[in-house]
Amino acid sequence: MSREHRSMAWTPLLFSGGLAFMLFSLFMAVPFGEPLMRVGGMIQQTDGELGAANLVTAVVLGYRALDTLGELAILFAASTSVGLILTGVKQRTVSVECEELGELFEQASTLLLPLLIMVGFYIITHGHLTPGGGFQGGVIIAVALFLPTLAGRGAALLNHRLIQQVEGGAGALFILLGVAALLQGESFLQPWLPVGEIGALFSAGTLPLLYLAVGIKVGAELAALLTHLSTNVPSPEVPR
Amino acid sequence: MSTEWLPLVVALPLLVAFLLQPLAHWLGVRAERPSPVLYGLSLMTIAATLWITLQLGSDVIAQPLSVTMGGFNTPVGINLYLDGLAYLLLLATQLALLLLWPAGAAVRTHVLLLVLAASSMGLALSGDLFNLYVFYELLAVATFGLIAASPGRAAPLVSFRYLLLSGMGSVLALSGIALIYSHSGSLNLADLSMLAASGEGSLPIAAFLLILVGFGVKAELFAVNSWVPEVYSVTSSRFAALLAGVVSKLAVVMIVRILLLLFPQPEATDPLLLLGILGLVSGELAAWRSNDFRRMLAYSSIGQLGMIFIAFSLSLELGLFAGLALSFHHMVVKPGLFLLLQQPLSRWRVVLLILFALSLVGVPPLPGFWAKLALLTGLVEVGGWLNGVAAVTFLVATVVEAGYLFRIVQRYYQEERPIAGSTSSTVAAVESPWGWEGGVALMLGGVLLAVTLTINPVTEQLQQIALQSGDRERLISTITVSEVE
Amino acid sequence: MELALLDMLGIFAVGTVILSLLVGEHVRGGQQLSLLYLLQLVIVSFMVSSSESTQFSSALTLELQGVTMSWRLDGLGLYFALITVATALFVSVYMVGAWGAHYRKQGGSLPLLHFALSLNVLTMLLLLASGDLLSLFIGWELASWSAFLLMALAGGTALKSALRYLVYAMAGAMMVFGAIAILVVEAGSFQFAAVNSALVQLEAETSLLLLLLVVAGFGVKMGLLPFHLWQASAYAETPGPGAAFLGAISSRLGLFAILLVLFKVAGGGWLNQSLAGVSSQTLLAWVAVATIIFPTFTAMRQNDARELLAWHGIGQGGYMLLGIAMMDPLGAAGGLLHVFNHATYQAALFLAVSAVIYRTGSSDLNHLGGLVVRMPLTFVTMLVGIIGLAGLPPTNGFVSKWLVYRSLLEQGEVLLFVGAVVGTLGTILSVYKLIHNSFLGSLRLEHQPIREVPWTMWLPMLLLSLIILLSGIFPGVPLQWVSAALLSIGLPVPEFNLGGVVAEGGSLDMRIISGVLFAGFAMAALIFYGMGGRSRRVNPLDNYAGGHFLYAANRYHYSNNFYAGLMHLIKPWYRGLFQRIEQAVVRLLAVAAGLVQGIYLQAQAGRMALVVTVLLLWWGSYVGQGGGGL
Amino acid sequence: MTLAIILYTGAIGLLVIGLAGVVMSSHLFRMLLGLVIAEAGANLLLILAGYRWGGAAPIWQAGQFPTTMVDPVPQAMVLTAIVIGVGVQALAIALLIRHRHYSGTLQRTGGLNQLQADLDREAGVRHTRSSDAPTLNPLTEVEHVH
Repeated sequence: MSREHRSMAWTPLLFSGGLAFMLFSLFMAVPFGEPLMRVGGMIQQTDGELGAANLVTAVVLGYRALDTLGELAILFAASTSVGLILTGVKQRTVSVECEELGELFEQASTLLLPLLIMVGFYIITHGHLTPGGGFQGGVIIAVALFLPTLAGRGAALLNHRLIQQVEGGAGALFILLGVAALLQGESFLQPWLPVGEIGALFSAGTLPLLYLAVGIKVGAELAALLTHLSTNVPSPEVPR
Repeated sequence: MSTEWLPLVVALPLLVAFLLQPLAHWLGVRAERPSPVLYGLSLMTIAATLWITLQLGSDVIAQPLSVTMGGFNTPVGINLYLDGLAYLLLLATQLALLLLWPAGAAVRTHVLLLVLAASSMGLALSGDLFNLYVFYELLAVATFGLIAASPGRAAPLVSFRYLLLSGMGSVLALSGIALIYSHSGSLNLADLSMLAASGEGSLPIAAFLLILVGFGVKAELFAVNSWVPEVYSVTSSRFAALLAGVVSKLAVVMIVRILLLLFPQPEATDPLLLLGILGLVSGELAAWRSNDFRRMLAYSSIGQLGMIFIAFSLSLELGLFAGLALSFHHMVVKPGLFLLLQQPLSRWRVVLLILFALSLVGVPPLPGFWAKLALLTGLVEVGGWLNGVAAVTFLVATVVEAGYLFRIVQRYYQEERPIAGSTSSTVAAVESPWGWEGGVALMLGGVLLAVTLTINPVTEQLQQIALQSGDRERLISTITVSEVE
Repeated sequence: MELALLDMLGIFAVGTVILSLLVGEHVRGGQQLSLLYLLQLVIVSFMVSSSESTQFSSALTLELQGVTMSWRLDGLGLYFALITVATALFVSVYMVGAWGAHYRKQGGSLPLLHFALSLNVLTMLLLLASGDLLSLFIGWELASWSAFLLMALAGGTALKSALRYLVYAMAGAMMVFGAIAILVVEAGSFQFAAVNSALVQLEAETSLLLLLLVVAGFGVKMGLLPFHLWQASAYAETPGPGAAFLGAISSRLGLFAILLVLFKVAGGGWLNQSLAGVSSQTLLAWVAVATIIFPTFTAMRQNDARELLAWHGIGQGGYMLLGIAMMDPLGAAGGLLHVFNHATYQAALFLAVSAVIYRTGSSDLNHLGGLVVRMPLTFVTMLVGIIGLAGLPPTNGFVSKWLVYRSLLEQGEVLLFVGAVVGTLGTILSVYKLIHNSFLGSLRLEHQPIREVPWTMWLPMLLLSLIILLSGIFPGVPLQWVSAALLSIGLPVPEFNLGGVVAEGGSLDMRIISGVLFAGFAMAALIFYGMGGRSRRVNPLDNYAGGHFLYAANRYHYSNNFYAGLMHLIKPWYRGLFQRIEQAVVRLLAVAAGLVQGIYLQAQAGRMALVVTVLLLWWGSYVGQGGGGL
Repeated sequence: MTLAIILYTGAIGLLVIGLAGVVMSSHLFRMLLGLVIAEAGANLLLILAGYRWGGAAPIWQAGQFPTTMVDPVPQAMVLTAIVIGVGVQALAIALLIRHRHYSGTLQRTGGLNQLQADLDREAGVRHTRSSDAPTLNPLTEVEHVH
């Protein structure tokens, strides 16, 4: 059934080379370093109408907020799928060789936890001002929450039920913020709180709120993913 | 209802999906247990999107509408574009979901199906290239999860192989999008179309080819479709019906949209034609050879999609209509066949099966015939040797198709041999109850007959929709009008 | 909307279909169906005999997808419609009484059989009445599929044969589909007239392709070589009367459609072209001769009466095409007349064989014999039938074959003539096998108690025999219909009278020939009985058959391995050439299918994706220069 | 120009190496790693589309947006694409875990053979045909050759 021929093993290499050549010549035909910035230029000319000092944030949460919603949904779907796939596999918590990690690591993880969460929230809440934002901050939070598990302290912090409620609530918050704009007679996902002064922490209308939702959701979801993947390592069955 | 509410067809299922698991906890439903309440809620969500669609879409054939997201004008913002084609696709998706929603599913399956619903509708509506990519990926992830959750040991590997192929496709499509963005600095389809028409940002065909391969994975395009037989044989009949019926068509229409709007050059259609021919040949031949009916139908689906690609590769006036007719016909027939094979075949089910098979083969006066007639006359009219090859392939494939479809009927009469791929081993002496699957199949058969009787108005509508979706100027002007507002 | 005569015919035909589902369950219900067929026959006969109008249009027109579809019956259609409806009537009467009860007792579904038969009649009428290419194709497909239904009814082996038919029929239909698509695109219209006028500017290659597609596509249905393999087994497995119907007329639809498209639509011009130096007319004639010879000798090898008849059905189609391919008055008339003649004796023969099966349960020629003493009426039917099939006077088969031979000789086509005669020799030999092995010789022990079939069965058979004889003695009557048919497609018409044809090279008057023949019989009888008419009973073993001694282990008469000597002689010619071609095609397809399936069964699916992407990009960089690519 | 060549070589190199890895690996996890690498390459390509000579980050500085700034749109897109990639990869790992749980191996070929066997068994296809089975009608049935 598997039609493998050792003598033909080099063909993918040949075609990979071909693909590299093709892509290279395609992209080299574009003038490098001089982007047309048709859309980017338009955004630049709006001169911060959304009040976000970080234009990327304006794009992510304002102009292309639907993409972000889709992306949240992908993460959510992935974590739900992982849950769906791995339920039923024999539960066996694996403390990753905890004995060898030692006291130092355990203590450090406990100490680091609040610090990391704080850093995460800082990055989330400053997402409209500086490089960073909900995704980056969310990842840090997830790591913070996962650290104790890694250090062999069990999954105490990672209550599935709590995570599900948090991720559901954060996702709903994102959509509801969009629907709220709709209810005010504007477009879906239109930023609607006062813009404020560019560069201030409390500025850019609903964008920080959205990023907060994103950050919490990403944090919760990644944490859920990591727990699922780590606590459900099944013992391989003997193949038939 | 204001047109601004259109995004809710995407947002509402997502919202319910986000809240479903907390709700289940609150209701005390175990995650693995089926829950009528959650089932009802999911169905109501889809019904609500159906209601919104019906409210907004009543006269989109006269005037398509474009809704900007977040109130930002195109091309800076993302817009949703609802024309006749998108309207039909939305309705088809919603109806298919309502009919094929598994009742006894676990909470997470409901969640994934809701995500699938949202992404399908997003795909049908989105007017932005990268947004299409996002929804495409969303659809993919939800599909992987649902496939992997199917019973059977093969499911995870099948899903993984699909994921790899789809992932390769995504990488290529993303490179294509990067290429287009480098060439034009824009992502909005209407804006890109305008640029392409004015010759300002002439886009390389290669970008289209990359996107074609990338998005072709879901559209069962030749050479990136090896997931089809595996996936359709592990999933439940309902889900296979959904995938073969609706999801593949969404991907096809997406590709066709991109083709029509962005790549008016005739060179772009040739690969579509070539891959269509290859898909048709390989699908039908493999179906002829396969020994169980699930995989036979899966291969047959590849062949049919190849036929649809051939149709869309024709010129605007001829090809769009033929392609749409074939797509919608396949959307009715293939789910019907999948659902019928789920149950033991009894006499009346065989009659229904024969009806579907006849229409698929293209026996007049069933709808399949008119679609095939449009395709064949189109191929002959456009001419050229490649189209000639396509026409001959198409005719030969139809013969092969008749051969294997009626083998199913033959097996039914051969009582001593079990019907592989269906649950019955012998002819059911007593009519077993139709069940939900059978009922849906019966309904699809009814639709087929109804279309047969009203073939004139139906094709007129379809022709109008084809005309509209091929109208670049209208798209551009619709989106510019919404800019003025 | 005023109802035209054709609409009434249509309503009755539809009514028959509906009624068949309602009353078909009862054995007596068939009577009402027969009545409806009779009514249809009356209407068709009225149309045929009407002298005012040569064409009957339906008031119904359908506008589908911008194409106007209309139906009308002209001379050609009427001729075929008459045969169709009349055959259906005879067959349905046959099915009404005892046969139907018997069929039901054996587990067959009588309503389904009635339904299939009436559906066949309806769809065939639709085809015959088609007034444009679209209605022609729709009628063609519907007729093909309803024939499939009739063939598949018996299930089991019959279904296998029917599936084989289906593949062939679909192949044919797709060729026709292609041809129609080309025609329609060239003409921009489905109407016959528009297509006809558009054909003038057709390129030579295109019209040659069209000729090929049309003849091959429609020819599949009439079992034209090399597309004949499906027919015999498919017809033989059909339940008795159904086989009679299919054998009598269903396969002739191919001829009808060829005539319609070749002469009415294309004006016969396609046949004048040459293909590789040979005129396509000659080529067609040779295909026809091959269709006569091969299946006829294959028929001789059959040991099943139904298979034997079905193989002959294919061969006889060759005579029809051969006559028409001559395109002169005598040939065309002979070919077309043969359709009617063939229908009469083929129906009679199938019904007779079906009667034998009804009584003995077998149609195996090696296990029958001597039935003449038990079933004399069936014997008479079969006797008349095989005389007709063999083309001997005074039956109608003689007339049509005489006309075809005559035309061949007049055209100087000696080789074709020899071929046709060889075919006739084979026919005579094999029909003798048929009647000898089933009715002559000694009666088998297990067949001692059987009786003649009931009247509902022998009546249609005897009526058919009567028609065979009458239309043989007075061929002027069917020739009248034939001439109307020829006129409607623009072929020349011979001069004829009640007794036959008047031609320069020598006329044919069947009244005289039959008179002489019967006088001869009378004289022989006179001599025999005048001499005392003594006959002597002998011991069955007291004879000497073909140089073989008979043993008690053999049957009393020599029916096993009939024509052993001849078979030995012509055996080298039977290598199953066509079967091998068919198998080769199928195996080729299977190998190709295995290869493409390999694409989908690869361990590494991404490999194909990579290859295709690179090839596409390479192609894109090649053609995409103008598109601003590389 | 040299910079362009270097950057594109890096991006396309990653992409192609990744795809080649997907196609050529014989271990399922390595195939997944290939996909991850390829995604990184594609993301790099995307972000290169917005690069600008001498461009600054698109962030408000000193009371205004920089006049020469890099295109913010590809950056946002890449952000999205990365997150999508993470989701897909996590899902893929879960699939592999489940697959390994069933079959005990992550080798490509072994898994595939078992897959086909599983599919066949679930569909009720029998591979062995008795040698004295009745001959098939060549037009309606095909011999099952494996």
